[in-house]
Amino acid sequence: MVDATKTQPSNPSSDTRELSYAEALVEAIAELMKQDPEFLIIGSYILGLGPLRGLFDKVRDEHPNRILDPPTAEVGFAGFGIGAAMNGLKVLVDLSTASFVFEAFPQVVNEAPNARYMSGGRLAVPVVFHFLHGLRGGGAAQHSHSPQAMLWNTPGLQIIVPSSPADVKGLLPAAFATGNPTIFVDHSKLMPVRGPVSNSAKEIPLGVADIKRPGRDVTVVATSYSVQQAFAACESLEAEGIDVELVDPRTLVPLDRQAILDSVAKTGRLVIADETHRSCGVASEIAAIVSEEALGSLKVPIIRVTVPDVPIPFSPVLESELDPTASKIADAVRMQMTRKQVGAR
Amino acid sequence: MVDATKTQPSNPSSDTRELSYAEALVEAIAELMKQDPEFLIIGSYILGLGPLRGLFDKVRDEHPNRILDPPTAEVGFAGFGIGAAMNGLKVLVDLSTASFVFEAFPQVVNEAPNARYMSGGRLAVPVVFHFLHGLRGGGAAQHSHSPQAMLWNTPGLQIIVPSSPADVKGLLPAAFATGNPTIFVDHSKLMPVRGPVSNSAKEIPLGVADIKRPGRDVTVVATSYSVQQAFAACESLEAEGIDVELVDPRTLVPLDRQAILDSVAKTGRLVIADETHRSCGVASEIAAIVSEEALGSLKVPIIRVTVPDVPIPFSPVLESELDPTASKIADAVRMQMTRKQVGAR
Amino acid sequence: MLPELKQADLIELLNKMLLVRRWEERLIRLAAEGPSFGHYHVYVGQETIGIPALFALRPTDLVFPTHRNHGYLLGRGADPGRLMAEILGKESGLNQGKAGTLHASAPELGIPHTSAIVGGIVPIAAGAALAAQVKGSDQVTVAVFGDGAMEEGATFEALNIASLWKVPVVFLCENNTDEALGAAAGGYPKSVTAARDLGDIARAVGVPTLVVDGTDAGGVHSAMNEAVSRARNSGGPTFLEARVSRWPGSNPLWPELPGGEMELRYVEEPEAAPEQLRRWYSEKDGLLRYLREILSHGVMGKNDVEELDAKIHAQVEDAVRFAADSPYPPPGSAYLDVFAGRS
Amino acid sequence: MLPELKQADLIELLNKMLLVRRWEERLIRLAAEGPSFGHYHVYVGQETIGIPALFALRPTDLVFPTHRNHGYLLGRGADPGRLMAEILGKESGLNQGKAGTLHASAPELGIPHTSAIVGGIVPIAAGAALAAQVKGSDQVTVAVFGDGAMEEGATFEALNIASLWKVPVVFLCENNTDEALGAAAGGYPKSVTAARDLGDIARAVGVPTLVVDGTDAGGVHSAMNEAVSRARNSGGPTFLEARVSRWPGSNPLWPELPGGEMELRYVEEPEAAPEQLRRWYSEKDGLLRYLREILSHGVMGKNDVEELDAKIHAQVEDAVRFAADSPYPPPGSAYLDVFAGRS
Ligand SMILES: Cc1ncc(C[n+]2csc(CCOP(=O)(O)OP(=O)(O)O)c2C)c(N)n1
Ligand SMILES: Cc1ncc(C[n+]2csc(CCOP(=O)(O)OP(=O)(O)O)c2C)c(N)n1
Ligand SMILES: [Mg+2]
Ligand SMILES: [Mg+2]
Repeated sequence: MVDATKTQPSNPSSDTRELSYAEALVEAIAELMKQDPEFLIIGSYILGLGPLRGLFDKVRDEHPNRILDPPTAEVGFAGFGIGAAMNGLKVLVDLSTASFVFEAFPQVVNEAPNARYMSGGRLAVPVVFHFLHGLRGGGAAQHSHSPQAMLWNTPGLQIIVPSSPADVKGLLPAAFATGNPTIFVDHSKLMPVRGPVSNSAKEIPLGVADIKRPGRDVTVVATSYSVQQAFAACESLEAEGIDVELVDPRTLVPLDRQAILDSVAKTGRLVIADETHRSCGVASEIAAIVSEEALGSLKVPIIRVTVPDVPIPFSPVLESELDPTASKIADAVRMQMTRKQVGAR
Repeated sequence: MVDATKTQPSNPSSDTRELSYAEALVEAIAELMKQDPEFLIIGSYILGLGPLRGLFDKVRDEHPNRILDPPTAEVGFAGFGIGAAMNGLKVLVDLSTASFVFEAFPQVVNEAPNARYMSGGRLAVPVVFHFLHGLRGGGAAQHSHSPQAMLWNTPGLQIIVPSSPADVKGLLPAAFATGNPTIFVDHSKLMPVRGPVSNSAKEIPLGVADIKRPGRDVTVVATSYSVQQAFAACESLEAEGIDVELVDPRTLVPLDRQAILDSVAKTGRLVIADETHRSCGVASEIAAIVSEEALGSLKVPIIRVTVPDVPIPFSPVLESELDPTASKIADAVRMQMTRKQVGAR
Repeated sequence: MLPELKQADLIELLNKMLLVRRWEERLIRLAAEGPSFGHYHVYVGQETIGIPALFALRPTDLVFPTHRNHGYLLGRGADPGRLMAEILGKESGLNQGKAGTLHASAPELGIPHTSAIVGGIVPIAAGAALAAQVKGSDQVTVAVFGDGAMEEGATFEALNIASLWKVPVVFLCENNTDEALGAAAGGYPKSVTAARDLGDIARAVGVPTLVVDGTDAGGVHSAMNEAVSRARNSGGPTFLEARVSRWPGSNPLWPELPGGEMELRYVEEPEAAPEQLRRWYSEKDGLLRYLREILSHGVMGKNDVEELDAKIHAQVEDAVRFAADSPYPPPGSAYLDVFAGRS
Repeated sequence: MLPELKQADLIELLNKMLLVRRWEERLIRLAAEGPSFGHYHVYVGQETIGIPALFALRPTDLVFPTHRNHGYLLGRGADPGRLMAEILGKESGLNQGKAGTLHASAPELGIPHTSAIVGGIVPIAAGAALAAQVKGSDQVTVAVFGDGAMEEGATFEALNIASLWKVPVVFLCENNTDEALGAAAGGYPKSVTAARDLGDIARAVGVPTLVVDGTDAGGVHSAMNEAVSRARNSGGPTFLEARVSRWPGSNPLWPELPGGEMELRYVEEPEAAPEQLRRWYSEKDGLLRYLREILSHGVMGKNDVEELDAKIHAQVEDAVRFAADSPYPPPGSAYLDVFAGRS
């Protein structure tokens, strides 16, 4: 696991403070609540079960009437969120652990994303579904899901996958500004990660990738917590003289295809690191796009570093066997550097 | 749309009869019911809403006590099917339209596929979930889903996507023979498709692709009804002198990767035709596999012919705009033949 | 009984109900002629639920229906031609052909969304009501759904949450299962619930209930008034069940028009109807019952009714012509309207 | 009251309940020591539900529990060491470390599957009961779940289907919400349902109900006997609600051991317990109540109980040692057991 307390270098300036991811997320929510009296939250395990969860209490105390604790009834309260959004509120629906989005699937994949389209463009549905995805340590098979790939297979949903305090702070308001139904994906291991957040900065536009680290030799595309893992990998690789370009799309829908293609055009080598399961996962789609649009740039075959097609086991040794860790990402990058080039065929 | 009444050539012999897909499916079910007194069916819209639906009445009449009509309560009756399978029955759970699998998602993706694994290999769950996927004509946004890609992102589920009467007849018993939870995907447009079915043939092993048409120039990988669309494309292309190899994996899990890789090694050109939505769809995974394992074989970039990332509109002109039809497949193949080769870079 | 409404309103009620009936009958003929517009559901035999119910609402109130939505759209004033065009997938349709019968909606008329997923609309409607509560408005929302929705867990969850949060919603359950022929006749099995009374489910989670004969326009209207005023006055949700027999033409999986259109003379002589519909026209058809009440109370004369019917027939023919003559949308429009601000 | 059982069984009941208590107390200490084994839930304060309920079953009957499953596994005879090892993710665990606390199961002991998804186990258990019905066996299945599961639509659906098909299942609802501190204390909010009585939900779909004080081992046992015999004799499902207060140590999101282990002297002098537990030990703890009943009826003497407790303490220490000493599974075993017949 990555050293969570370590700050990510990202052009710190006098205008910035250093915050944890959890703090930045809470700030973003608090500002939205304050700006807009018609902003509603349904569900309130937004920071997960970890030690930082108490940070949210302040928001809860300030707006007791606009934070509703629903019953354990996900399809019901997700639907409430959609209906409230159709009737003019901005609604953040927190599903807590990502795995519980399955309970809400009929609403999340078959109502929210279709409503605007079916109406012929007449109806806005400004609802954001929030959850914590991935390997959290001991979540085992039923509480460790990363459903963002499945949701990417559902047209009509924006999908946001921040990886840093600055990104979560800037992307949450941007999601609401579009008025479109959105999946906002956090990871409990991101919560303690610290980094600079600008005081003045506003929204980060959706669909603009962030080059988390420019590099020459190999492109690593990573999302969510895998960006942190990739970052750690970059550092050890740097010592070996391998210069990685780390591309963080930040949003899957809309996707900044050009940033990925440009980077691959430069490096000719692509590793994709992601915590969705391998088959039809996030990495599959990125690999498919590159194989359609930039085949000629690829010097060596793509490598996906993902969670294998295996349910998540409980035991820590088994869980970490499946984890796309920094060291697995580093190994994949090394392999990209040593492989025979395809052009030489 | 493909001429459904046309027979697919597939080594007919004296030992074969010609059946419609619907007839073959009903025969397969009838045989399973007869062979095993502990075979149970929950839900009975197996043939969909089309004119052939009456074919199922015979089975229903013969086994009134082993075909249960549940309430409109998909997560409930899917769970019943799982529990009954855990307690020793073989269970076919029919969810009718694929879109209704979302209602059952908590059971289908978070119970059935995990149970065996979480038990440490002690528990078998011989349940098969059946539904009709895809563009059925007027199903619009809420009744036209093809969830097999999402389900492929869920480890622990076998996924079967037959495209012909012979395949459906041979694959259904094979699914039950494994004892593993399975998604059995039909398409309402397949129901009237006719083809030879062997009298003596038994099961078709899972994980063995069928080369529906051998060819030299371009590999087309297609599944389910898209195989029929691709077949129609092959015929028009043949007249133009383009010789397509049509590979039908028949099962996504397990997947016959080798058959795909071998074909691509031979042709160097790959078109993937499929009715799941584009992003993180079935075609994405196949493209990703090839870009990892057979990059060197590819002479030109892969082309995916899929349903774009747009909800399915009602209007027939709009629906067919999104349909991966025979003519779109043919266009993609033609493009593969005219593109500049990557090797020439 | 007749709703407690002014004469003009009683006439307008009939106008709307007859429009729904004639429009749906024509739709079934259209479907028989082809080309297919997919699986669809008609509102024949339930007009005396939806139309009087709408009369208990203000224009600013919201209604969220299901797959059986035509009556509500027409009732709220959607153009019959544009609704027909929608069902045929034409560009001039209410939703430019993107919705079809299953999803047609009219946000501008207070019908923001139709869900064709059984149980799907119930939490959404209740959530819209929650929004009114948060905004401090006195708007009321109506969730309309069939008895089948009472089998779905989503409906149960929505009832519970609505009860806990006391949102201003009316759960209008149209129970059309009396005498349903069920799967044996090639249709959906009839309501499959172990509840003896659907209201028991709502009452279990503290939602007060009302039940009415759905063929009694006056009864529906007054029960709806009660439910709406409870919601409007911060009294929370009500579950209102309106019971009707299923119209024989709706029983099969695909609607049929057995014995042709309803004839006005069935008002007085239901025996004149074709055999298989005789009982239905004499005892079960709410619209005929309303016509009988209108006539016996002298709200309208026989001639007035005949004139109205002729006018509506003409209106429906105009609608069909409009729809038939309308062009299909340009194929490229399939890609529009996925997201706001982007195509 | 004491269950109507032979003396040896009454002693065995105590043995099991005390084992659960001591084992869970030890688990909490283990969690505090680290390393973390993830989020977990203990059965302290509910022993007098699960253990007497299991005594109403035959060994061939099935039990399907939830995330709060330790009591059922130990109660059905799972090896305390192997369960502990499972929770620590060791190879010698009941499920080779694949399950952990949330999913530990023992198919060979009639606990085929545990679901940690609220409401998830209810339809599955009822489906297992359906299988017994189809096979013509007289096996009974018990679905065990918390009050929270009554908020999930899946549970409602399962109740309805079980009622329609009259499957031989007992829905055992462990309502531990009395006096729950709720979200304010950093835990889950207490049961959020508008139902005044959870049984109303079951009765709404025709499932007969029973309710008992969950601290009354005898009451639980006899209610369970009634429910099981209805199921065994083709009488269909029963909803049995057992009510207890939540053990203060279970209230927070992560279990705690406030004031240390339960001491046997609290049987006679609950005032000796630390302040925050005094009321619980004097009025709410079913296990202490059972101990008091055992002693006052002379089933066992004070010395016998102390000896038993010492024996159990030793057994638990053995379990911890076994678990601690067991190796982790080989990493490669992560890939096994996904599918039958394939790795
Ligand atoms: C979740 C879901 N399951 C199944 C269906 C298929 N279906 C369409 S209409 C219908 C019957 C609905 O009955 P009811 O709610 O009583 O409405 P009615 O058609 O009688 O007005 C069913 C089961 C569906 N649309 N959605
Ligand atoms: C579908 C789902 N939603 C939310 C959760 C998170 N969760 C875990 S335990 C719990 C409370 C369950 O309460 P109850 O069913 O009464 O069981 P108890 O823990 O009180 O025994 C919740 C909400 C979950 N596991 N599954
Ligand atoms: Mg109905
Ligand atoms: Mg509880």
